[in-house]
Amino acid sequence: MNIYDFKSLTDSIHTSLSVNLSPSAVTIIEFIIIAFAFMMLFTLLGLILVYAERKIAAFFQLRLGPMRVGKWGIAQTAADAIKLILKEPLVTKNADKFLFNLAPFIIILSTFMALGAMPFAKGLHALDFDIGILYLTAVSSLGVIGILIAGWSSDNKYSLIGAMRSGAQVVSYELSVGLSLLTVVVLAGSLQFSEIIASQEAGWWIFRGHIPALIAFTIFMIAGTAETNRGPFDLPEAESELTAGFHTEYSGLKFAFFFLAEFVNMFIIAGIGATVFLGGWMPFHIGNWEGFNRIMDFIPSLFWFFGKVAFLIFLMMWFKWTFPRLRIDQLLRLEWKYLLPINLVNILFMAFIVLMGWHF
Amino acid sequence: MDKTALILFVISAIAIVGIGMIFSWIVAPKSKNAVKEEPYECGIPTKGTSFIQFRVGYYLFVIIFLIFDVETVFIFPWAVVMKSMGMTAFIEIVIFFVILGLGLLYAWKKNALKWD
Amino acid sequence: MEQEQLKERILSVVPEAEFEITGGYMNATVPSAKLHDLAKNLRESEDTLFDYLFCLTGVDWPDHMTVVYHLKSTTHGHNVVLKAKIDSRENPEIDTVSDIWQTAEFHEREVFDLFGIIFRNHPDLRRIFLDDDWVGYPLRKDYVDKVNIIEL
Amino acid sequence: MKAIVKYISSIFSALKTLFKGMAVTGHYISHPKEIITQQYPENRETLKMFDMFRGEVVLTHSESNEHRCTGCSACEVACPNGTIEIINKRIEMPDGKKKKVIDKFVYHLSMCTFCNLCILSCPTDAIKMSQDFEHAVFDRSQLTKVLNKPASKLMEGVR
Amino acid sequence: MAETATNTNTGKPLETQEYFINMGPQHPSTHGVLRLMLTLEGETIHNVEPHLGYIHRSIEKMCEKDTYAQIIHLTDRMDYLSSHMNNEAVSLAVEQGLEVEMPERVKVIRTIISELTRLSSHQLWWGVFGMDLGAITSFLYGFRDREMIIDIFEETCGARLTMNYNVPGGLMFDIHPNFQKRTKAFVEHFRQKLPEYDQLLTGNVIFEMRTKGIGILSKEDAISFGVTGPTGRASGFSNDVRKHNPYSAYPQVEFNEVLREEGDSYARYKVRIQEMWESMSIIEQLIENIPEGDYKVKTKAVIKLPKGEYYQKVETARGEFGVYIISEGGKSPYRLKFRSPGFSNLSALNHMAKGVKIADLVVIMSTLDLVIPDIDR
Repeated sequence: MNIYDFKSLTDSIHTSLSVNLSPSAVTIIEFIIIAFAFMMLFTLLGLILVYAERKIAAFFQLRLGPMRVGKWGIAQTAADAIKLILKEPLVTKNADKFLFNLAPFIIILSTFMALGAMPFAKGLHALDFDIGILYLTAVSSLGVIGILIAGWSSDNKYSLIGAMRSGAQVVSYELSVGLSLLTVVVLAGSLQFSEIIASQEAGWWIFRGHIPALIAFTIFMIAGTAETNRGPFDLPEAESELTAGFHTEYSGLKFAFFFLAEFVNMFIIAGIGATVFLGGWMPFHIGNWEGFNRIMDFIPSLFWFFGKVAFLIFLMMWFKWTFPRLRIDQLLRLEWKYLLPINLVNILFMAFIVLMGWHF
Repeated sequence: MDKTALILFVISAIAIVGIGMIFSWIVAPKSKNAVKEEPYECGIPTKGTSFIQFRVGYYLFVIIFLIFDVETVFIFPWAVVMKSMGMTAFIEIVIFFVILGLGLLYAWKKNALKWD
Repeated sequence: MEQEQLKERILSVVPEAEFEITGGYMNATVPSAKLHDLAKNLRESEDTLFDYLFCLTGVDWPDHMTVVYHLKSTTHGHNVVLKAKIDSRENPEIDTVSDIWQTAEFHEREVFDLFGIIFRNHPDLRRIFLDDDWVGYPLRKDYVDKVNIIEL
Repeated sequence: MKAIVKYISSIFSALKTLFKGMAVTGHYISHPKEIITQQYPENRETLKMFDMFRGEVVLTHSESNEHRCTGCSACEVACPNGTIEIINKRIEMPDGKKKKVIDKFVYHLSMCTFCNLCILSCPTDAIKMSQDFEHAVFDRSQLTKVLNKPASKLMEGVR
Repeated sequence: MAETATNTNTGKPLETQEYFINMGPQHPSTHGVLRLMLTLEGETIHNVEPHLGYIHRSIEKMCEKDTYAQIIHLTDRMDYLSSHMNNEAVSLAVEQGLEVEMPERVKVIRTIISELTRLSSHQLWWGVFGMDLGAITSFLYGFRDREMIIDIFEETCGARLTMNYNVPGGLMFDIHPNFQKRTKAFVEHFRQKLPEYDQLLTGNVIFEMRTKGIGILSKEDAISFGVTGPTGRASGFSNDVRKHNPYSAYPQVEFNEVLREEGDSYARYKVRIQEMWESMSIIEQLIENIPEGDYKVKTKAVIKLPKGEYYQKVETARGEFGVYIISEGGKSPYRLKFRSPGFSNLSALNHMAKGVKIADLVVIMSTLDLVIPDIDR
């Protein structure tokens, strides 16, 4: 039993609103609150993650990173955001203006919808579909359409190459993300996030599913990094080859949206990974150790969730700031000749373990 | 509830981009000139158009993906019920995977997974 | 190959060659028309095998122009400097050696760009450093440019 | 069978090399003491250039506002870029003789390549390189400097 | 695969268009202002055409007006990463013309500083190479170690990059009292850091995939294109001027000419890494006993070279750098030609890059180690 349950909080808001308002008005107000909360979360996440990336990258590289705006440069990304809003939006001469402006909408839409299904803490989630994982994998890959549109409509050859690379890459790695998640679904027996988390009451799947879960987690991290177009898979925006890739022609706020989407996508991938493999907001529990589990429960579930996500994001940043970039054909070879076959075998392996009841 | 919430998310996503773009359009300076509208190609005027017939290799991967993604969708319901169904489900999926694996092997041997 | 042998070797191909030893290298001055044949001969003969052209440049003299080829053999280790004397300063022309040494392609473009020496049969003789519409050849001694050259 | 073993071992050896790389970066992020960058204007106090550092040409003046430049123009000749211009004037000495002294020692910092040839050429050691490196100005004309201070005189005994 | 795909309506093979793309002058991986006109099909390169001259200053023309002492500072501004070696080439050529023999002290100091310059150039190259591959962190690591060398230079001669430390007839100043101590400290430091370079990049599986077999240059082509330096040596072209035409203190030291046969980007990378070890060993051999003596010989204030021609080559970090001076007896050369290694190395680019992908072109260019002012002069 978790002592920090947000269900009571949301319920109390609901009842207090219902006292003197009609049910439909309550729904509308609740929706506005949710929408506002997610908008805030969205921008806040972007700002924090960009700052974190800069600082972490700096420390990897023996640098100090941003230090000027605020103490330890804490307001640097906010300053950058303001700067980007005040920048002139440029459109190239022969660009397809409608698609050019549409692309940021699509890319934000995909991240926003994916963010909605994140279970942040017990009882704190906006959407809890019974097909949660399917929904997330479907929605998070919508972003590639935005990238393709952005690259194609810019009338820039660098953008075009970047978009084409992105298309082939994201679409391929989508498979591995889905299959590695399925490995755990076999164990959990549900696609719903709340149930998957609940099924990890006695321990996180990454520990309980032993080898196949570990393999699936590794594949998920690789494929997830690739899906967010981050290094070493940042081919669509490989700056040493394509200057800035698919968003070469974007400036000001439109560029900021792509930038933001990349970082929020990273959060989403880390969030899915944390939820499915590391128990989401579920504290660190070990089987029947009642005392130990009780102590762990005292740490609020929000901390558990964001702690795990932060760890996975740090891991992804570690990848980016260590490895060289792959080439497009090597990238696809990695997916089709390594990750996919391993994944298929791994699912069978997992199913066999479940069948035999060998998991913990 | 969930469906309406989903629509809510779509609306708020569009709103956040729309409001941002309108706001930026109001506050940002605008000064047009011909050079600014040139596509960036390292400071040199472009040669030829960018709307070209691109190499087919990229699209072929998308086609292979399509095939495999449909298969993955079939695995989703199986994964949910695997635990409760037991042996039958396992045997069925082994057969399914063998066929899928043969498909992958075929594509592999046909060099469809090879770039150029 | 010793310098004396080399001298005889060059004389056997180009009898009118003139020799001079300066800066540690043996210099052979030959008429520009004979240069290509001599170069090809020196490159391909087993006993000379000058396969490495390490420097190619032009010199603008008051009454003629020369193209200077610094050659080395990576197998035998001997050097020779060939100088092709072009009599005309107005219409300097010489055969390309880019078919013998690939590096000459760029170097000849440079010499063309800065001296205006035309290399016949060169695959792609264009200006390499300066704009295509540049007037004049800057490394010639009589080149004047009031804008870009500041006299101190 | 051999192919499969090779396939699997290649995966593990590849992962090993990746971890090796991550160990290097991991070492540095866990050792913040290794950070090499500094905050520039803040460290002005401790930031000292080496004595040899060639910042800009200065004409040394003594406390009594005397310099050692005789106006011989050796530095002007030695300079490859025309950075230095010596403008001389003739003044009448107390004993009635006319003497050539410098009017202006003009130094175009914007053209200087800090090659040190002027300093080597100076017969009276009048000029030297200072350690000042903060040359940024907002107006290019400020880079043209007159090095001799107003009302400065040639030091006694220097010729 | 592209060949088998057909249009379902017409039955004809699907066609892809060739298109042109400008890489540079303002591009992150052209390392300066080099412009490459690429002809592409998909991502495959069909042709690379370099357009040069964005920073052509006609240094050779300027030299015809300058005295020999003044020429040296211009060579700093060609290959700014091996400025000391460029200085040395001109100094040696002039000394050859004046027929003066340098004191042992000058020779040894010149050699040590040359090797330090080579190390610093290779360190910078290593960092930039990593960056071109997308491993940005290596850039800072390379710079960290390079900084120590640059500090040694600054303490010794007052400049960090464009040193102008050589003068015809010796050195501009004597070495700083700290020089030996600092250099030894650096070598000790770098002996520990260089294996880290290997851990971070060399063994990495992605790195090997990206470099092995990319941009192969055969030995015959390397000789024919005049590709020298580490680039040529990676193709098996033995061209180290330090071995073949030794100058300064190189005859007294023992070192290996690093040669490899493969001629691909990986070989070029390995040659440079190995050269760093060799450079350190050369420094260690010399640093202990720098002979006492003068740091320069007396020359006239304005040097006049006797009539004649002088060719001097040295091994810079990029390859064979040659100075060809034609003197008519005046204080300036009648004609001066710099044979810069970058120019010849670049000429092989099109040959190496045909049929590779854009990403590979970046790798090839980076392993050629181009410095654009060296090419444009």
